Amino acid sequence: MEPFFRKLLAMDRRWIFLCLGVAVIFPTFFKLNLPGLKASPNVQAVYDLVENMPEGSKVLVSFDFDPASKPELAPQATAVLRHLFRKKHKVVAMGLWVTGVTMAKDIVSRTAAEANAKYGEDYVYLGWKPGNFAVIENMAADIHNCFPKDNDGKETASLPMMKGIRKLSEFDLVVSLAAGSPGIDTWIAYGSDKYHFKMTGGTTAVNVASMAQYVQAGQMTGLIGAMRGAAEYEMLINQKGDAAAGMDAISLGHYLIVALVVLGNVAYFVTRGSKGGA
Amino acid sequence: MLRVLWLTALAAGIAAAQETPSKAALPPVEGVAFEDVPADNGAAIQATWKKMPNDAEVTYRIMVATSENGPWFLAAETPGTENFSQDDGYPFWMGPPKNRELHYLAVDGYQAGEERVTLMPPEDPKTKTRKPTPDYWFKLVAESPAGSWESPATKLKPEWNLFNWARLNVFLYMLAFAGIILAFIQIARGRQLFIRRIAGLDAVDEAVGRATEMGKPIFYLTGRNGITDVSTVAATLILGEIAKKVATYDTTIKVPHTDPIVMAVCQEITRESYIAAGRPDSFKPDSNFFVTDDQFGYTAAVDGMMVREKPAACFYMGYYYAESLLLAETGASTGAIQVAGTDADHQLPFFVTACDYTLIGEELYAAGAYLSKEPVLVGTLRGQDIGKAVILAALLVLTAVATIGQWVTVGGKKPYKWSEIWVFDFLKGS
Amino acid sequence: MVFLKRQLPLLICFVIGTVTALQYYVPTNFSAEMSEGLSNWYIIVSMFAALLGFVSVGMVHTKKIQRQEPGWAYSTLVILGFLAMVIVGFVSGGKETTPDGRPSSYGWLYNCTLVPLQATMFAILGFYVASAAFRSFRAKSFDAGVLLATAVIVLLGNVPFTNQVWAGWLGIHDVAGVKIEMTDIVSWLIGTPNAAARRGVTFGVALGAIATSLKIIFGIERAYLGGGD
Amino acid sequence: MEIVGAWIAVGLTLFMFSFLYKDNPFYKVGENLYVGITIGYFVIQLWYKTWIDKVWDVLTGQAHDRFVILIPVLIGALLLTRFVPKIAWMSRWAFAFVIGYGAGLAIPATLTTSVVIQAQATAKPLVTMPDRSPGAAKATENAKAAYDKAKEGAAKEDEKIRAARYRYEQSRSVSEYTFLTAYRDFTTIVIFVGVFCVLFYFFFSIEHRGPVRAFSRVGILFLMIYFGASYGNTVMGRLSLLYGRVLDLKDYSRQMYGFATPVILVLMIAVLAALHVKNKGKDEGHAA
Repeated sequence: MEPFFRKLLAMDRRWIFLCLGVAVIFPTFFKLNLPGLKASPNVQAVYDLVENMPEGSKVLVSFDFDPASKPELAPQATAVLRHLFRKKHKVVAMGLWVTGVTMAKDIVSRTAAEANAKYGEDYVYLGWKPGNFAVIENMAADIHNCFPKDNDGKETASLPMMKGIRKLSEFDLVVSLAAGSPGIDTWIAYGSDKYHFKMTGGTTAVNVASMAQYVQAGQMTGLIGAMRGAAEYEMLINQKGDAAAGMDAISLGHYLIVALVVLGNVAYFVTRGSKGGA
Repeated sequence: MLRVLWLTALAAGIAAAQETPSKAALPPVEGVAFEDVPADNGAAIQATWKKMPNDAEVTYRIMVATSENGPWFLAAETPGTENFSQDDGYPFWMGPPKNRELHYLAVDGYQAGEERVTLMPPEDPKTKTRKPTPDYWFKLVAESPAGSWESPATKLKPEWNLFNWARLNVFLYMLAFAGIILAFIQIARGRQLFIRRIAGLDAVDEAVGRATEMGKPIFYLTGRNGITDVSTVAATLILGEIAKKVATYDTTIKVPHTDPIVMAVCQEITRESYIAAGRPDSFKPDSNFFVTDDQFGYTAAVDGMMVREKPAACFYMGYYYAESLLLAETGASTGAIQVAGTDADHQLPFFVTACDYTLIGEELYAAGAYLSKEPVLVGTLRGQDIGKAVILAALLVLTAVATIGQWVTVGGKKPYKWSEIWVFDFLKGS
Repeated sequence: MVFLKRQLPLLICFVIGTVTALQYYVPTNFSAEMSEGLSNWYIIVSMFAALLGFVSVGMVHTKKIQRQEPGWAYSTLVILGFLAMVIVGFVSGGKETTPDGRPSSYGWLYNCTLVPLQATMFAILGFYVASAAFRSFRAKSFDAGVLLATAVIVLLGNVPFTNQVWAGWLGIHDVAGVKIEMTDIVSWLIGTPNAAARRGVTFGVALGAIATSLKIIFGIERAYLGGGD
Repeated sequence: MEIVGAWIAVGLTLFMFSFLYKDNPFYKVGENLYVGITIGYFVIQLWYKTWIDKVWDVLTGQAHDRFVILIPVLIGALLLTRFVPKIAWMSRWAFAFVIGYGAGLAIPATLTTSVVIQAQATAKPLVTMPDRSPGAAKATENAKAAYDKAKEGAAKEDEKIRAARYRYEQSRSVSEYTFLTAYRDFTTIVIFVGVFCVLFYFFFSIEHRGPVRAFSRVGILFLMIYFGASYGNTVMGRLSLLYGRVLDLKDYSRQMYGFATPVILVLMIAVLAALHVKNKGKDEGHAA
């Protein structure tokens, strides 16, 4: 056994790259539709929040991510926006990450078009401003002043929907879809804990573990985690999208990595006995 | 914070406002008081009155007028069974006593026809100014199927306040913590403060020893952040210590850099270490060298060096991004002893599994302070320790109080979550 | 001169820092307006701060090109990419779409260059995670073993299909009306012990951040002054 | 345009992926372009969304205090004196503003969000006594009735029964000490112990001996669970990103994009192979 493992450990890592490549590419050609997806409590909480708000509630969606996290957060954004538009809430979208501006605009206008939402009446896209936490602080005082114009250069004050929205605290819900900082933690520290509005959001897998404490402390309600969370949300709103389609590939990748961890450790323990240390 | 009740069913309200007339009188409501809301910008007032025996049938309305004789407008409305002072949202040191014996309602505007008027005149968006707040008259109207009652009108103007007393606790914590930090930095300048030995530093000795035995180089990385980052500072301090050992044992150290300023600093530190070890002649300035400032370019280059030179030990101190995985993996595959130290918590899992020892988060700073004995670092560390001790103590006491509060009864009945009201207000972020 | 060079910045920092910190405790309209004004200023200054970074990157690359240092050809690509984006940006007036809803040249360039480049940068890491999983994630100690065990549970639990296997084959999933599934175990791990550990870390990090902020305001920490007199 | 875009996107994606083989010219091209394009994009955003919106429009507007906006512009301009060595020290005033504002804002915000509220969420009763009030008992009764009704009403709709049972168990756990109550208490205790021990681990003023050592050991275990969870999730994140790219590449292999992916892939492999042959024998340390 031992020489085999030794050989295994010494193999070129590009073989592993190849295995992973196959595991991820295979399901994109042959749909497996692995069953078993179930909404986790945190995703359910976000869904319930949006579902139970009275029609026409004012919701701010902040796109705090860039194309690097698109596969994880764009499906979340799409699912949440679809749900918001379906419930006829008033959506104000914006972003704190500069390289995400155009991508966010695409997502917002696409989902709005699906729901026949009218620009300026049902939704608004304000775009981006530099300054991270200062933007939140500035919006808390006066959104019209912080964003004098929307992303396309229209006067914010001239948009009918924005007439009734001047301050952050007037929003019934703020959703931050964040790939890091500035993101959910910034919104909580400089926004909701100080100016008191309801906060929820979604984040990338990398950040899920760090955000758990805010959910536990009630500083935010629910949390959509990664592509899987997006798939769960898609399931809840009964409209499958990119995330649901991706779960197969991710699943195979996961099993492969678990197998690699186990195999690697077995090899490590088998070979360690004979020649002290790897 | 304010639990202001907006009137949505305004039709009913206006009707009520116009025909207050004589029904059979209800018994007078006791303890009616109108006051300015404490700690606000002058936007609201609050009304309190006692719980009455017939509250179940009564609807209370707060009426407002800009002159003593009306016209009266409806400002807020509540059924008699709701809105008590325990829910006023203030910590216990503010506002009326918290219980279910006293009704509480805050008012910051009223409904005049279709229009909602705020007590504080709105800001003119052009001139950015407001008209002065006028005087208002307030009265409480109690109404039930059996009859109605109204309080005499009270003249009151909402005033602004200079300090937000609801945030008093956070203010005190801030002052206290500032005091502690500044005091300990001062103390540390005067005398040595104890810092415990950081376990990971023992691994450093072992690694250097091994490198000497094997006659192979040591790789030391200072992370990808600039010199202003605390973790980079700690990394340079630890480098100084390791360089001393390296100089003593006469092994080689290689420090590839991604930031020219950090490189310059590290060069100086390494030189000083060699001098301190008494071997200035064996110092090689090119042991610190610049690779590239590009993330993956740097990583690929360092990985290549590791594979070629098969170092005896690799140190990864400072802040790392996604490259941590690649570096630690390559290092592990060359069989080197690896010691990491970072406060980048996303990268810690990779270091912990791929390295022999990892300094986790603050341990890195502590290691830097421990080795350098720099008063500001040591004093800050001690100040933070005191802060942590206070948090620990608070957690212990408050949890005990909360747990005991589950059983204790006061005055023969179970008080309304007394532990939470009294003690936990200190932990309220407002 | 020394006052202008050293004391004045410390004084500015102290005044701005204290005023901003105290603003949190003052509820008046004036305080709110001041906060609005300062944050607005900060946003505008941030613009220049970003420029500061760009100019230095630009200088590094132009220097490389001028001196024809090794790899200078790559530096021309930096300049080229920059110019391309800026030109189409100004041509499109900074708008991502044309009035008829089609992507403008600015939006187009964004979608076909910036998006794939940035997205792929981190997608590469997927492969490295896999190879590191095999080659370097070792249960070298008990602690690392706990880490790996948790990781494996989370990895398995993150796959919906595991849930199917768990509920269908093992059948231990119904306690007091609550279906306990693989998802719930992962949720619990993340929501409870993980949140607790993270919070413990947060306390330390927060105190550290506050201490640093205090030192900056009181002029003890003055690395931002840079070197020189 | 769309086809050209697809070819560029595929090309750049594969350029970046070629790093997997080793650090090579393709990768360097992609990477340097990335730096330039990002900065260009950033500059356009700054110009239109900040300079025009927040400075230029204000200056050319009607507001009587419009020239106040020149103050932050001046501060910002001072930052740029960094590049003029003689007056570089003037940038310190601007840095003082930026850093002072950030620090001042951070103190109360961090204190509230990361200390006070986190402590509040940790200090909870470790044991919850059942709520013996008539209200709670009534709620349980109602939930039970609803559950019974659900059981009768829909024999097949398993999900509805489950939801009703869930609600019943929830309200029962308030009015009585049930398994669920115990579970919640257990969770509270784990959180408390975890936070307590982790804090202890990061305590540097006393030696870790005796009981302190025990606490800090438990703290380490909690940290390892945190890192483990973080690791597991990071894997998911990276795989998702990979999947996203694969999906795009697959999309672009279609005929309507002129088979962009396979064509470019083959071309690149050919070039890399040629380079490999050319460099054979030379010192060639690839990224292991």
